[in-house]
Amino acid sequence: MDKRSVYLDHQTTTPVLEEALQAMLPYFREVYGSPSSLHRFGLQVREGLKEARQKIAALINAESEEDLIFTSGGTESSNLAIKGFADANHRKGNHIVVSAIEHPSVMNSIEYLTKHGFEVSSVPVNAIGQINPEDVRAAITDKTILVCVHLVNHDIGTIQPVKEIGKITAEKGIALYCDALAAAGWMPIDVRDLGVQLLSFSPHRFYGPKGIGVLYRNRKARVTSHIHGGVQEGGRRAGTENVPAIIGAGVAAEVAIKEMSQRVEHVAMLQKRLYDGLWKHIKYIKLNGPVPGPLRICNTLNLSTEFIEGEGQLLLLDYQGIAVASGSSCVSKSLKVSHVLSAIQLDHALAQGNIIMSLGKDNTVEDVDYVIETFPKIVDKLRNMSPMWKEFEEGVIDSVIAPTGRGKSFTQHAADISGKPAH
Amino acid sequence: MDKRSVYLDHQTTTPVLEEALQAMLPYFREVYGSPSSLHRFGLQVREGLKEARQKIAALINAESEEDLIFTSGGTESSNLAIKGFADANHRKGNHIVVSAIEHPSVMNSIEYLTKHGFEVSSVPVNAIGQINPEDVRAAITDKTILVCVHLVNHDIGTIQPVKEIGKITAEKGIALYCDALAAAGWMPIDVRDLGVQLLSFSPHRFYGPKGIGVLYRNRKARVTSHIHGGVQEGGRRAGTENVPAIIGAGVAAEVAIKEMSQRVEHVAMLQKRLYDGLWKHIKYIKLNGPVPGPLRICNTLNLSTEFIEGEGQLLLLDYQGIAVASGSSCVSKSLKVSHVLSAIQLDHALAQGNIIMSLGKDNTVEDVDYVIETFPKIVDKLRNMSPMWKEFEEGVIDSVIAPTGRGKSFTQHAADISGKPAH
Amino acid sequence: MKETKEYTLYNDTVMDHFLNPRNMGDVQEADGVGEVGAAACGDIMKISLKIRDGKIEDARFKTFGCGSAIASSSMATELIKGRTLEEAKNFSNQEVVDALGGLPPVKIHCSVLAEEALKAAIEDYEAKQAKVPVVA
Amino acid sequence: MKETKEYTLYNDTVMDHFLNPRNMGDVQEADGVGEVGAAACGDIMKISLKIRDGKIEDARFKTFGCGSAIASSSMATELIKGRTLEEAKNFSNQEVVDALGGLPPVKIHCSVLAEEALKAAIEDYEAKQAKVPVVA
Ligand SMILES: Cc1ncc(COP(=O)(O)O)c(C=O)c1O
Ligand SMILES: Cc1ncc(COP(=O)(O)O)c(C=O)c1O
Repeated sequence: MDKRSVYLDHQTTTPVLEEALQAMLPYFREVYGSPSSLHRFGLQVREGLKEARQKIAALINAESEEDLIFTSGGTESSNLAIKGFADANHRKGNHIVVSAIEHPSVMNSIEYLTKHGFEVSSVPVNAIGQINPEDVRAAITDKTILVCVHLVNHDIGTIQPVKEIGKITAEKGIALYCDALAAAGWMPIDVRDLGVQLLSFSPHRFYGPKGIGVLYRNRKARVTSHIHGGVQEGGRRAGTENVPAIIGAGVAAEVAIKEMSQRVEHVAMLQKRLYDGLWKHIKYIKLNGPVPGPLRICNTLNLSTEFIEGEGQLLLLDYQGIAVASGSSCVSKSLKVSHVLSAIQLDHALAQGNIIMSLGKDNTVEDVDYVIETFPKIVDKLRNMSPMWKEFEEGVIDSVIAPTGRGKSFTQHAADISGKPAH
Repeated sequence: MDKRSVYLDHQTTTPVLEEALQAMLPYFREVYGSPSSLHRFGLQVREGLKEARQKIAALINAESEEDLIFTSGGTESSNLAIKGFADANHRKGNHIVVSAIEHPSVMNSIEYLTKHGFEVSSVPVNAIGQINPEDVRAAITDKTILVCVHLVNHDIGTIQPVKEIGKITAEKGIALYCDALAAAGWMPIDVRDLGVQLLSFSPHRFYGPKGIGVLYRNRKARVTSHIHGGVQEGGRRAGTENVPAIIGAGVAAEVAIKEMSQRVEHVAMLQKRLYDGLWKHIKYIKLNGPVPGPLRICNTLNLSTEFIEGEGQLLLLDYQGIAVASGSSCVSKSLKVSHVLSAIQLDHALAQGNIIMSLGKDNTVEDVDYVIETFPKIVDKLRNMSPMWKEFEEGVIDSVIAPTGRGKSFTQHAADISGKPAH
Repeated sequence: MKETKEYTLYNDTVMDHFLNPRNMGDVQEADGVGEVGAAACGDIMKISLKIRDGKIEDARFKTFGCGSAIASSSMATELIKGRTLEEAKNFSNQEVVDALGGLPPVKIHCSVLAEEALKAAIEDYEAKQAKVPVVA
Repeated sequence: MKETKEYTLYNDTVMDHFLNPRNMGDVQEADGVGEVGAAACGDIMKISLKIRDGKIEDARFKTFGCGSAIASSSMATELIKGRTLEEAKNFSNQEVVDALGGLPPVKIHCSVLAEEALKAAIEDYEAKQAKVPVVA
């Protein structure tokens, strides 16, 4: 196989940096002790972990590396932030405010709490997936103890006005938890400037290893441990530490800081090129989320191509060596349209034709040009196979993206022939 | 430094097998996709994980690899087994039976439940740390939903009569959870033969990587997920999988099966040699737990040396290149004597002089002989520094291990001079 | 890891029918056309038939849907060509699943959709026949 | 990782006093002996003193306890030798901590034990003095 291989799924996961892997290696077979041990096998590990902790703290400008809790990943971090905070603070109130487009790890943690006496208010987003800080203010009641707003949406790339929301929560004396998984490593983050008390991120999203997540938690926010056992992580997260992963995460954070501006610049350039190229060559295609620029994270594009469905696009792209995601990869097994696309009120037909292309530091202009050359052919092939395309051309159904005024909507048509309304 | 380096802390953690590390390596930078992804980067990972899952299932003779849930470690597995099972079955009853000497991850998970309406009965152990199955039977009430008994104690090495207990729970129609962390890889385990519904273990204890734990859960035992998010692990454990660690765990399990009898034989031989050698050269030393043989796991010795304290022994051993643990390493930061040693009613003075030496497959006869040569000198040095030793020789205090009939007990003496009873 | 292996979401037969669909298109001057949609996932499938002497002479499909939907319609049209209408009425999605060498559990409904589209096309044909007087 | 570094639980000064304790033993025909125990961890420390002309001429210790307890008693005896009784009565554990270049927070009580043992030894001396008529 000498096809070009273009990985465009960096918002799902990234390869580990060579430097990070090299730093991890001795911790598997040489420095393999547990940091709880008092002998040199353990002590040597402690020292490595402390350094890693400092590097990771620097990535988000935390006051102290003691404010970081290492978990097993972004999901556990969301769970600990939300359930741990709710547990520790339930005497103060039982209401949580959350944006409508958070990741399932946030949504489902909150849903769990609603089964245990908590109430939740969901804040809507506008058509490009942005939260209005005033809507957050309006949702806060005197029972509110926590606001949950992510920094960047994982599906559509919208950067949220967290700092403005932080001012509101500070004013009200409420804690703010920010899921920064889709942001960390791809834009500068300063927890003090943002005014968040809790913030989570996951090194495998910026060239660190899997199996490790971080929860920043400043002294003002108490969280109750939810994995019980020994006194690791200062008693806040029990269990033998995933030492090599923490070491690798430290290196990934260090390199991310050093290369941040250059990575962002490179990836943003590719993002713009990809956007321009695809829109030039494909008709009836829609960008979900903001246009490339200050409101969008630099590395991702979420697109809906009309009259065809997403999985087919993904498989044909994969066949041509291009790896992309469709909808929210986390929910792809459930056949459901991502709640993010529903929240931006994307037409059902467009939600089905959804593809996410997320760029990384190692992608090249050639990669992008290859995608620009390949994707239109795939779209043609699938449209050619799609009954909707011909029906559109014949005026039976209309386009959502560029309405012609002829025909009924796709959604109406689907409902007509299936006998049930599309969901 | 050309001192001999002897790692005798295998019950805390082990180095990763070279084969396991080699198998893991491609998953960091080449096959780095997420198994949820539909493109080949993800699909290739899926295939690797499936193989690993099968190998790990084979280690405990699980009915199906689908009965395994991967977690972040032994602690999370204990938490999921206990809290997840309690959550899913609380309608059936609110009573749990647990042995008195379980690991803190079990104890503290159950303690958490007692704050949420559960009641717990603790089953005592005899002087060598063994549970009497009839005590378990006696503790079961009509509210009991779960019995928690580990297979091997992590501190004193006692093998528990889990199969006998499994017959009782089967008879009563109650689930049995077995924490097999201190056993897996060091003795054959057959979940079907044991009659357990839930069993946990952690590959880093048998030459696999850290950052991964396993919970076996058969179809009869429902557990509610307690890390909420995406649909990974069949919806039972959310979060991007720690792919390289699972791959490494698969290899570690495969090799453990293959080399089991040879490892056990080698390590048991060293254990016997170490036991004989130390007891020959040191007076007033006590083995905690059963003598080497069928009631003791092959790889560990827990000893209390009278008139001296444990940390000093550990530090001097470390200075001589010998890495050991003291008390329960997980609680060493809390200054408290391990609850395991309390449960076997070890004299307080002996509990303080506690050291755990746990052997591994790479230890040699020379290693053991070096320890036999070195440890008596360390004991002498510390006894020479200890006021208790001279006071013993002068007949002021008496030995607990070999009473002479002269003097008061150490505990009494300590209480006299500190003005408070020793705890 | 097998270095030489291609990692694909579906088995080789499904992938082949997805990448190289048989009978894709519309039968010209079709005798029966069925278009159905699946509420579960929003897929839409259209099958058009040419019927001669009570037999399916030609069958073509168009599908808006995932890889297994496309493969299912490709396989279904392939299977039914040459069958009598009576045989075709007894056609079951399981035949598609079997001929494809299996589908993932969440994708079985794609094969059902193919069955439904075929039956809708036959119904359409029969409805038309009922209206048009048979030319002896 | 620094290949050449020795990884130790305590800093170099503490380790040095633990590995090579100064003044370990019992003063022969001591003028004052103090033995104290810490309820928190069970450590026991004994300090014996030789006192001449209101000054501590010699001080020795024996300790049953962890590394920092041993180092604390070693350092404490080293610090107080040559001091007057009045000075020694004002001795504080902080001096031990500082001279050792710090102790982990959970181990500060070891230095307190050393202070207590010293003061117990001085009390013992003074109690004995009160009984024995001073030979002018
Ligand atoms: C018996 C037992 N169970 C559970 C655990 C917790 O395992 P981990 O620290 O790998 O999470 C340990 C660890 O010491 C253990 O010995
Ligand atoms: C925004 C966001 N939060 C949380 C998570 C969960 O992270 P992980 O799967 O690494 O546990 C994800 C993963 O997709 C995410 O995108």
